[in-house]
Amino acid sequence: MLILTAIAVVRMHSLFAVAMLSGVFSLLSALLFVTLDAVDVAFTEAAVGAGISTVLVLGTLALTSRFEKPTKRSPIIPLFVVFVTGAALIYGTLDMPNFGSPDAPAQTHVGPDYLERSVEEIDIPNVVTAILASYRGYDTLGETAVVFTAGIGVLLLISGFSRRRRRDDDDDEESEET
Amino acid sequence: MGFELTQEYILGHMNYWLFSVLMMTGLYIVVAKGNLVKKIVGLNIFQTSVFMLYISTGKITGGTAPIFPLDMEVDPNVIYSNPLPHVLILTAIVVGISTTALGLALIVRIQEEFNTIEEDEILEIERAIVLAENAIHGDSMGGRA
Amino acid sequence: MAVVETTRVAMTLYDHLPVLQVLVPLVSAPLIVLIGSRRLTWSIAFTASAVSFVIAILLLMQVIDGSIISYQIGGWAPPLGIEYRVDAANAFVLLLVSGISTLVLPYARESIKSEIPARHHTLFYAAFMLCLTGLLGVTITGDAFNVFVFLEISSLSTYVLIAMGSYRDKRALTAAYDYLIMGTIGATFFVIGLGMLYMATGTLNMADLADRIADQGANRTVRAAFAFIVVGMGLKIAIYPLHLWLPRAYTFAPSAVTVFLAATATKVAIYVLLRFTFSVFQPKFMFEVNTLEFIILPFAILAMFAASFIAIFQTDFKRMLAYSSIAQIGYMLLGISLLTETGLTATVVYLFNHGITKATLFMGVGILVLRSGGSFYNRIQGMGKTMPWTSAAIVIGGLSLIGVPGTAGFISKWTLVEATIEKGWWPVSILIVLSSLLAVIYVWRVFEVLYLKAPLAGTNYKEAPLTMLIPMWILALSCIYFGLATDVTLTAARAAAQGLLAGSAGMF
Amino acid sequence: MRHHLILRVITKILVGAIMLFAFYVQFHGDFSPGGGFQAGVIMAVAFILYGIVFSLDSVKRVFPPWLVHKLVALGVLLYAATGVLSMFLGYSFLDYDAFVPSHPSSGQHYGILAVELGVGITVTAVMVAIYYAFAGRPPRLSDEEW
Repeated sequence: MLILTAIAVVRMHSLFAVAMLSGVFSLLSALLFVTLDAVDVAFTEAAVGAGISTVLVLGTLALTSRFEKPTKRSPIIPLFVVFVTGAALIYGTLDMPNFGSPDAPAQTHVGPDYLERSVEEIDIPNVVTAILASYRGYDTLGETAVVFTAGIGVLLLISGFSRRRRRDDDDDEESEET
Repeated sequence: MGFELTQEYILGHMNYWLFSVLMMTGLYIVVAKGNLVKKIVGLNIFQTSVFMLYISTGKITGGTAPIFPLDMEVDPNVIYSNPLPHVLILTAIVVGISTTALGLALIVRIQEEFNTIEEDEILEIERAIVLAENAIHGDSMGGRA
Repeated sequence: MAVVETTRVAMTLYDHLPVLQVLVPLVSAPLIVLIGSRRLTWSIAFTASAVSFVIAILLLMQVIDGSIISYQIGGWAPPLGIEYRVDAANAFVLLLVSGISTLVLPYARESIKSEIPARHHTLFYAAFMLCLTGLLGVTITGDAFNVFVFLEISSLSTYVLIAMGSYRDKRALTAAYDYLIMGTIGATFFVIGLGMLYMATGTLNMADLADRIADQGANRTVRAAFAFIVVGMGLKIAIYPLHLWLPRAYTFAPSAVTVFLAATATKVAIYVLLRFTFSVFQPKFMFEVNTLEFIILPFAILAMFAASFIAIFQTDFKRMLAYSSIAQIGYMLLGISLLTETGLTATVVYLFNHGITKATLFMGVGILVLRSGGSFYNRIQGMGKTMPWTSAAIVIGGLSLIGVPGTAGFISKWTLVEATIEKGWWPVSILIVLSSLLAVIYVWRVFEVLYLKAPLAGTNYKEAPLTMLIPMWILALSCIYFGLATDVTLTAARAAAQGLLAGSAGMF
Repeated sequence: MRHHLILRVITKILVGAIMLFAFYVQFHGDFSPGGGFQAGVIMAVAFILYGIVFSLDSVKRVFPPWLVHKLVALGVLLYAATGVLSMFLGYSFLDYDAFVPSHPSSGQHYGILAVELGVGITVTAVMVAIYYAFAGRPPRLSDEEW
């Protein structure tokens, strides 16, 4: 299903359909995350992938254009890049532990420590929140800073000089100085 | 370091291979397609597939979501899946949407300045600018390289 | 638990230095936005940057003797929590990054005024501080995933900063977009690499990773992880075949941004590559030795020649310097691929010296752009006469770029040649000297344009404002200072190289 | 979309429900899936929905842009301040044990609550700011072209 959706995205020229399909892709992957026990991730993927990012893509389309023009470039170099990367990936998977295996390194080293210790140390039911906000809380601070960066980035890029002025306080200052 | 292509091995690795195929589809869209919006969508697919690879690392057969009962009476017989990849991917999803938002904002600006979002047409326009510059400032190996 | 409470010693400000290094610029960015006053913005940014520079000095003084500071964020011991880990190698890079930003900010004031509309200044400085935060955070952390998070803070802000050049040339937008695509692919590759490492070892702490990889040996997953991390970082570093974004990004970004990025961003990426290659994956595995010798080395040498060659034919000073950067990255990679302590020392010295040299030169270009409105050769010709101070600093920077004795650039090239000779790679040493001759040609063209050609008719440019000249001259003089007082950088670099090679040995 | 009466009425009801759900996700993140980020996104969706169905100007009256900008910064600062506070109490940065030294896990609860709130505020504000930025541009395609 996921693969079919992804391939449909490659083939489609209507960008509206592409945006919708990418939303579908996100929803499908959220379902997959649920079956893999990652409920928090599924929740976020559904909200972000199917929600916000689809809205953003549609918003961009409204400001740009709806159809993709076919490109004249040959697909040989991209195919080569993809093939090499794919080969490296497959090579890497050969020595990976079997899916779901309980004695894989990932399940025996740090992971179970969190499960055991958070009962005592943090004492909240959702271990994902415990790790996110406390054990690896600094990553989350970084993540918030990334969101903040994106926010001011978008404001710097596309805010302030369209027909409607929205940075009222800012414009006042400008008139002060000039 | 040999490995046997047993049925168990193939089934245990099938998911990784499927995710790899998905990743490569996403990467292909980014590299091969000329439409700027479509590149961003491809990037999203690429990243989401990477997330799947991560999340599948944390799954333990017979395990359940890493949320304890409300009364915190943890039953030692219940297997919980590894929560760490989930946390990492939550962070990565947020980073991904931030990049998407920024990329789309850039596309809006590009549309306004170049009046197109097709890479081929932009290249064309830029080549014209470089030619004009070269006419004034002498030949350079400019362009988009 | 109660016992722990009574015996714990409260931490002092001094103990918090590692986290404050990153926290000060990180907090300054939202403060700038929250206060929103254009008058205070610059002062906040400059103060934060200066404070983090002082912290970097204090940290380097503590670790120069080879000791390691470990700071456990959240009080969780690694590998459970995230650890900040300062040794000579990253303290050195921290010093470079925070030092350059402290010099760039005064410079940026005038330069930004002329290049970006006033209503964007507040947010511009916020983005600049975030970029600094990201670079410092990447450098100081001891946690592999934390590298990714801070890398993205710096990358996202970099894309925005580059796009700010669009008020001068609209191609800045497409340059930023290209970099966004390449950078995100690079970051995603890096994440794939980390995921594979996590599968193979079950941990994310760098020291812990190193121990576990050393214990179990490399399997295919670890090797693929190494390949993905090298390619991912390679995109950020602009290793030769992956460099396509760099010339455009540097050419079209605002001058102050180019100065900062050229002197720091690629250097930090190289540091990350060093950290992963030498501390996490120890270079004793055949696979990595092969990768480095047979893949990185040829590309490094190719970069040295091809990029220098392209630089010769440029007619735009800024773009010429961008290509020269790609060539210089080749030298640094060459030092890495030698896999010896001297080679590493050379790379670290190169990193630092090239940082200050390129910063001097790009500052010079920025001033020329400010006065003449462009950096094409026929635009800036004869400016050596009208702007003697600026041009003199450019000359010093240019000499250092070539590697003339008495400048910082000489020390780095000399150490590199020494390292190749030590390894017995004579042909490579000769190639280094030959490619330096190419640098002589492209730098000479600039001198010729500045001094030997008549100024454009009807132009009479004033000398640059002092706020721009002083930072530039501080850098130009330090190019000479570090060219004469060689033991300062060499000692620090050697300590850094030893720290990198020692990896995690004996830490757990 | 002035004429869609049903849409407008339903939206008015929905916006409240969505906001309530956002608060639930925000403060219940300790016990069930969800947390600051998800809550922030949901909260932003409430404003965006209001803006799409009514108009950009009316949602800007409810949630003025200058406030959005301040909140963008405030969330990050709240997060960082939590860490700085624990530093002042003589503990590591972001060590929530500092808040209730006698009972570390309660300290952890307070700390997690505070930082999740910080995340929630920043995410809501950034998402709304991004929406304002996109929606504030003059569109090239009219409604009929879709």
